[in-house]
Amino acid sequence: MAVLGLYNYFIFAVLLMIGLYCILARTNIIKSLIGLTIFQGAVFLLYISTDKIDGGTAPIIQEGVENQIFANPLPQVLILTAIVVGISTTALALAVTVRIKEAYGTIEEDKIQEMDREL
Amino acid sequence: MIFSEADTILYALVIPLVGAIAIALAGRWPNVRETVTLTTAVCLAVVVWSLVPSLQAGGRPELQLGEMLPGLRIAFKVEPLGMLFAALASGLWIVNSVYSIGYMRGNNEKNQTRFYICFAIALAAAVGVAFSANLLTLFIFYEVLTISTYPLVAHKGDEATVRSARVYMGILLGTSIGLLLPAMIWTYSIAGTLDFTPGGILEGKIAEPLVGLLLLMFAFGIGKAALMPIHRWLPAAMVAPTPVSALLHAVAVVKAGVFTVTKVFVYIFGIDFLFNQPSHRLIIWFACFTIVVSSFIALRQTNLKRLLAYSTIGQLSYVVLAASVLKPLSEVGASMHMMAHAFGKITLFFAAGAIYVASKKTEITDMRGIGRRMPWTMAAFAVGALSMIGVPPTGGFISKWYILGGAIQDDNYLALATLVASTLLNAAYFLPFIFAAFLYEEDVKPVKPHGEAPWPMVAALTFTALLTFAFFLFHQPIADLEAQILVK
Amino acid sequence: MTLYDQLPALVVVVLLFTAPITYMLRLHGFPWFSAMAAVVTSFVVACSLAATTIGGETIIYEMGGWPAPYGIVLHIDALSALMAMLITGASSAALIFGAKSLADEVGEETAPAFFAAWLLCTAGLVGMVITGDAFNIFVFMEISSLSTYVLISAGPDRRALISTYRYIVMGTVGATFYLIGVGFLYMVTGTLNTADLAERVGQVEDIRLVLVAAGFVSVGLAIKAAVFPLHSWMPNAYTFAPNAVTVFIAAASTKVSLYVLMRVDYAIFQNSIANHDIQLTFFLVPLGVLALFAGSMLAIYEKNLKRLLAYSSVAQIGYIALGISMTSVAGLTGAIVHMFNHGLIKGGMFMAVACLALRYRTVNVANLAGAGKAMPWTMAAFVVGGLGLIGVPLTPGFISKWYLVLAALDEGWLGALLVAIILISSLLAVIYVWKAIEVAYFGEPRSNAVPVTEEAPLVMLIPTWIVVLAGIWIALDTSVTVGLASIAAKTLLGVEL
Amino acid sequence: MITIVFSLFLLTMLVIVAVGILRTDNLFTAVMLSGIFSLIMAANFFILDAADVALTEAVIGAGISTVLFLGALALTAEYDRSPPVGTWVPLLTSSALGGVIIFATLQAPRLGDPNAVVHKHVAPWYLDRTPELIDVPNVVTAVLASFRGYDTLGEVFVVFIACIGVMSLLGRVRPRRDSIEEDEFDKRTDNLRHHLIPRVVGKMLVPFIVLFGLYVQFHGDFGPGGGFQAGALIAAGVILYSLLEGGPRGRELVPEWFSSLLVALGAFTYTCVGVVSMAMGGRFLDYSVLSHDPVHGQHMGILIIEAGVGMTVTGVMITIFHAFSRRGIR
Amino acid sequence: MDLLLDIASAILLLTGGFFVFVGGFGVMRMPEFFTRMHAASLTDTGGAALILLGLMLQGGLTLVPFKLAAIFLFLFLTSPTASYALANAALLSGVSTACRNETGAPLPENEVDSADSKPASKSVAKTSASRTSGRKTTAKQAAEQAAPKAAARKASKKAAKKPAGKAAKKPARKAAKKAAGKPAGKKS
Repeated sequence: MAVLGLYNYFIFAVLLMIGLYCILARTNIIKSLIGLTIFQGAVFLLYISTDKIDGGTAPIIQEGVENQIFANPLPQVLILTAIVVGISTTALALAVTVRIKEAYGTIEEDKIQEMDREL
Repeated sequence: MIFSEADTILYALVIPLVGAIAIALAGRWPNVRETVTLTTAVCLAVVVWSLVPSLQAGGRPELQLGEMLPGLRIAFKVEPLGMLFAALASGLWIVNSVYSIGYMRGNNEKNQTRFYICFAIALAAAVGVAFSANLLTLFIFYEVLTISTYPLVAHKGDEATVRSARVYMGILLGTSIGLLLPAMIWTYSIAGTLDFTPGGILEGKIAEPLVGLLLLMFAFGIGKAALMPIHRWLPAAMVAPTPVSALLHAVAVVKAGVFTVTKVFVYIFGIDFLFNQPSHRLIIWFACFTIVVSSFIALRQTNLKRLLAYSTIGQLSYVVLAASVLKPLSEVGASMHMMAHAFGKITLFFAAGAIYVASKKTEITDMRGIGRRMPWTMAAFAVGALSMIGVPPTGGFISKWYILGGAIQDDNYLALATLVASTLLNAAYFLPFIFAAFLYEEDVKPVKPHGEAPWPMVAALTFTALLTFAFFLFHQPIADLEAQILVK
Repeated sequence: MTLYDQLPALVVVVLLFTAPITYMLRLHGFPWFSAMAAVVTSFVVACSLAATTIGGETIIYEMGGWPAPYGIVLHIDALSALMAMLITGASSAALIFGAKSLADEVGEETAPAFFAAWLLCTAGLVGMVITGDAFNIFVFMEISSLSTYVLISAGPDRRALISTYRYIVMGTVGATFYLIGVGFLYMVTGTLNTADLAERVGQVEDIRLVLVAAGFVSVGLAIKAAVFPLHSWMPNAYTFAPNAVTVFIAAASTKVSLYVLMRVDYAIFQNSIANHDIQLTFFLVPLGVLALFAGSMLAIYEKNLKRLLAYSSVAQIGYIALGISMTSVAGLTGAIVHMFNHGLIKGGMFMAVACLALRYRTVNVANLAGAGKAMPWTMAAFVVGGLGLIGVPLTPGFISKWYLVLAALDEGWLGALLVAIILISSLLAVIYVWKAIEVAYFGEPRSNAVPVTEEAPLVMLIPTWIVVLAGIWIALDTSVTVGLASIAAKTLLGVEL
Repeated sequence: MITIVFSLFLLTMLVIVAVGILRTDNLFTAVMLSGIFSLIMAANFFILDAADVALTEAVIGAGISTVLFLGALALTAEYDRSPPVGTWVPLLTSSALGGVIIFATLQAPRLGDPNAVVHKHVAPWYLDRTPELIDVPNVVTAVLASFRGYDTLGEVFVVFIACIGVMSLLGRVRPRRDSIEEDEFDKRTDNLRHHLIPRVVGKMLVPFIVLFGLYVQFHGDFGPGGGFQAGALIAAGVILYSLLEGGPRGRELVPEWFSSLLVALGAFTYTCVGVVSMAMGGRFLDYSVLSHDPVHGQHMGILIIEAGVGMTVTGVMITIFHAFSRRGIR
Repeated sequence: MDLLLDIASAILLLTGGFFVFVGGFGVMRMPEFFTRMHAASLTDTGGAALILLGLMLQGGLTLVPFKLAAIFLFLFLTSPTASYALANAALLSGVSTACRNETGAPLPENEVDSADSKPASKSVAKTSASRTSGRKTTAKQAAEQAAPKAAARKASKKAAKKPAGKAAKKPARKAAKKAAGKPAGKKS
């Protein structure tokens, strides 16, 4: 039973591995960017799995209800910020990808490297 | 004089810099530029020489500029060694300016303005090195001297000069930043200060084996003293025009090197402390090795300027040897030799320059019988050569006499043997050339028949030759001035 | 609350306030002007902050009025004030200098977006430097990184795009590593405020998570700071970014990540993890030494002048890393002083290169031959900068080398080795600086190269020479920089002033 | 107990989808799978009692990011990929990373155990003091907007930079593109026109989506919601409309200058609230000085900055989508 | 009274669940794209409706049933539209209606036709399996995107069939008519 408590962290580690592998191993730019979103998604999972408390609910305080255990709001705030940071980075990266496609005609990093090496 | 001594030091530093700016402004009118150079040289000499009387009376003028690092100030203090070097440098600058005007005009070299500007900055650096009160200020001006002489060495600008200027810069910058800087910082971290104090600042603060290491770092850190393994920059600098070689060898660069070595021995380590450290013998071994080997190499040289270069390496090691014998007589001998060598070597270089301007000849082998065509130049050359060998009527004899006396006091037979052997070797590579120049017929016809070199060059030549004689006659006041180093 | 108490917030708020305005008003030339005005005001505020903190006291400013561990707190001491001054100074100098070269490289149409991004990059860097909250550092790190990506991608050459892409991937991975580190720290301490973290990290019983957190934070920041093995994004990013942008990011951006590394390592981990200084030494010394040699060797064989300077920046960052790894007051002072000095030297040199690029249209060392005669003032600035890299006295480089060697000497035999390495790499610096100088002064301009005759425009020369002279001034009178740096080192190490 | 079972199932699904993304060669599938990845992540967050984050992840992760990826994919028209490059180094580094994390988290506090340090130090203060200090039911919004308002300000500017970046990259009128044939692209975009049924149903839905967005915007204090989610939802509605009606019509609905104005205005409002609170004698972003009674001031402050955030995020998402779609049409 | 409600909602939930299960199973078993899409879309709307009804019964008289009703209405509208859009786009972009056995291996007599249809149908099927209301917009988006892939494939198909002559000239609709005639016979 105790090990199950660590399952979130295990999944966090596996997702990080997949994300990093996708970034490093794949030469296609868009595939690497998707890898990057997975990589960042894993971190969100880490933060949010710290806020869970047994028997707790979402931290919204109704008037009537007394001594209700609430989940920890702080990691949620941090992750709200991190999600928006993630999407902004992806949007910027995709804009750069479109420009790279127009400038180089391909979005395969190895082909681009060859084209640059000829210069 | 009218203004206080501290101001004198300040003016001594500022005059050459102002001169450099004035030369830069007067760049387009050669005559104005030359007169500005001369007037600056004369003013500097007057200002520097005005300090001599107060020095002889035992005064030590001081000047504090500002605090560069906490606990380390940019400060100046004039003491006998510094006075001698500054007087020498400023005096010979006048002569060198006169000579270089003739040389530049004779050879119509290009970008002469840059030449004079760098010359003035180099002199300012030399005076700065002479008057500095602590090792940090000395290091600053030492580096300024290196950088300001680079454009002079790379004057011609063609591929060969640039490559040898690269060697010049590489070795000098490399040794100074590679060895001198860490040695300086190590001394600071041990002694807590870098000020030159009579009797040294390292007394009892450093264990035996490290003293040797620190000593070697200093000796080889000061690249300008041209000890054997790091001497290659001197012959490489021969590509420069002759007035620059004269500056390099006689007036500023090498003098700054040996001056720093002596100052470090006397004021950083302290004579007594260093004397009873067995590891100071290392320096004597290196100096003797350099003297002997450089004289042998000089024997095989055919190019006149390279021959003089290797003879300079030898003579410098005389001073280092004298300084490292650590006896009162030899310390005085070291400073005397600095002076004597300056006069002798500058005459030789002027002569070499004159021969080149007049007959475009550089190799000794085709200079037979040149004495007939250029009697005054060759006469001066002979006097210079005699001074190098140490024959009595010239100044060289005096300084060698003092160094020998010091060596005997310390009954250091190795030093004695080296001195005698090198004197013979000097004679071996100077005298045959002089005889050939005067006695033999001219076998290699010059490009066009020529007489003497232009008059300003000849005038400078003879003046420095006379100086060697004058030094022989009136060396006593200088000796007393230098003796003040030894008193605690 | 007088204006004087609001200064800590104002240094960032001024920039954030002007950014949307710059983006919205599309009048000709207005974006540059409003950006420059905002950055200069922020520089003035940063200087006054430095004035207050030079006495050694630390300013605490609670954001939103909430007390320390609950709200976000700005924590400004001598080190952050010095860094804020460096960032805003470099930004204003680069902006004033870059007016002409930016107009040439960045079109009129994207100018509002570009200068708004410039403002936000400065705001992000300054925000990172003054904040006292670990997560807030991440947010402002993202602001500065994103705007740096925008600034670099505005470069004229198409390779600017691919180098921006690589910088985005590595920068985001680095920032996410930092985030993971902060997450682990939060899990074991429950707080995000740096001061609060420092106390509570000591009381954590199982040390394993804290060590891994320290590892993640250090690696993340090493990627952002382009420490040697993780620096591959930096040379291309500096080379293909617009010239004025290179001047700014070369002088400021990598140093801020080193600042955060220093603050995290010394403020949080120093007194909590047992033998933290040994771990730090084992982490930074090899990286620093590698950076020194690899950076210098790569610079020697580099043809493109901007990439040559970028590789030399990798080497200089190696110096700073060595300084940080020495965990002694002199070592830290050396590292902090070198951060400031290198910012000045490299800023000046990149300005000179920008002037050359404006006239010669290329920054390839080979065809800059004869620049010494054609553009004497620019080349003189470049030479003085080069001497600064070597560490010749009368240049800022000498002061930082002085402190680094002094600190290394008290480290015993390892220190002596470090001294040798530091000096050998400055000799390598002699080689690559002299290579450029020789070509410029003694090289013969190729026949087909278009002859360049006139000097760089005055509006670019004056800022260059102001930066160069400022460098020489702080080499002579080090009271400000070394004063602030030693106070900062003492506060970081907890030694009383 | 139920949460453990659910989270086990969903987390494993997460990993399966991630591996699916890694292995598929077709980029289009990879993008759709990343949409599914975000959706499962949102479900996960909901199970871990993070309602706000679940909503945000669903809207931004599944909605907006998939649309952006598809937009980029349409422009780069890239179908399949070349074989993966040498897989040893990436495999080694990622497994090392994973190993370090697993080694470290073995001693990490168990999921949901109440006496973990995290629930002891700062969090309880927020939960106890929010009713008294800010009196807002949703504690997450209270912390987001007021206690850590400076973070959210930074975040608004991150989104602002994303918009600036995309505008500076794709803003310029593009040179003739040669990668996809001219007619090919136009044929594809207008053949959406004769999809009658989706257009009718879609246009019927758009108002409700925008209405729901506005509800989320102003409901943020009471239930999960707030500026970011609202902005993304409204933008999703507008994007749906311009998808159905084609780019030009979409730009008539929300013109270019208006969305840029929204972006700048939102960020500007947020900073102005801070500056006003400084002018009125409080610290930067201290809402209690905004009106006579501090709690009322907090309400007003939170309302305004949430509006600012909503404006910015809507403006940014719409501008970015238009930048991508306008880039294709020629 | 509430026991009755519980039983009713249990029945509804179970049938809804069964519908969705059948849908999923159908997607696995059906030979080609359109039949698979047919299975998934029908059960999706029906199953979701039943589940929501079951939950409404559980909710009692609070606000919850009305919210569930709103969701039901929304699903009821968007789900069929999405399926229609998907089918329309697939038909337009010429997704072939050739049949295959359950292991995905092409049946013997129409190698040529199905050779290039496999990648298209496999990927499109997977996207249809991921239908959720939250991404209604993206489903439409998917349909619009499917077209370019088909266009590229059509070009390659033209090239592949050059030797076969007459088939190359036909537009996609012809392929669809041919496929419609075949599935009846093919189902094993």
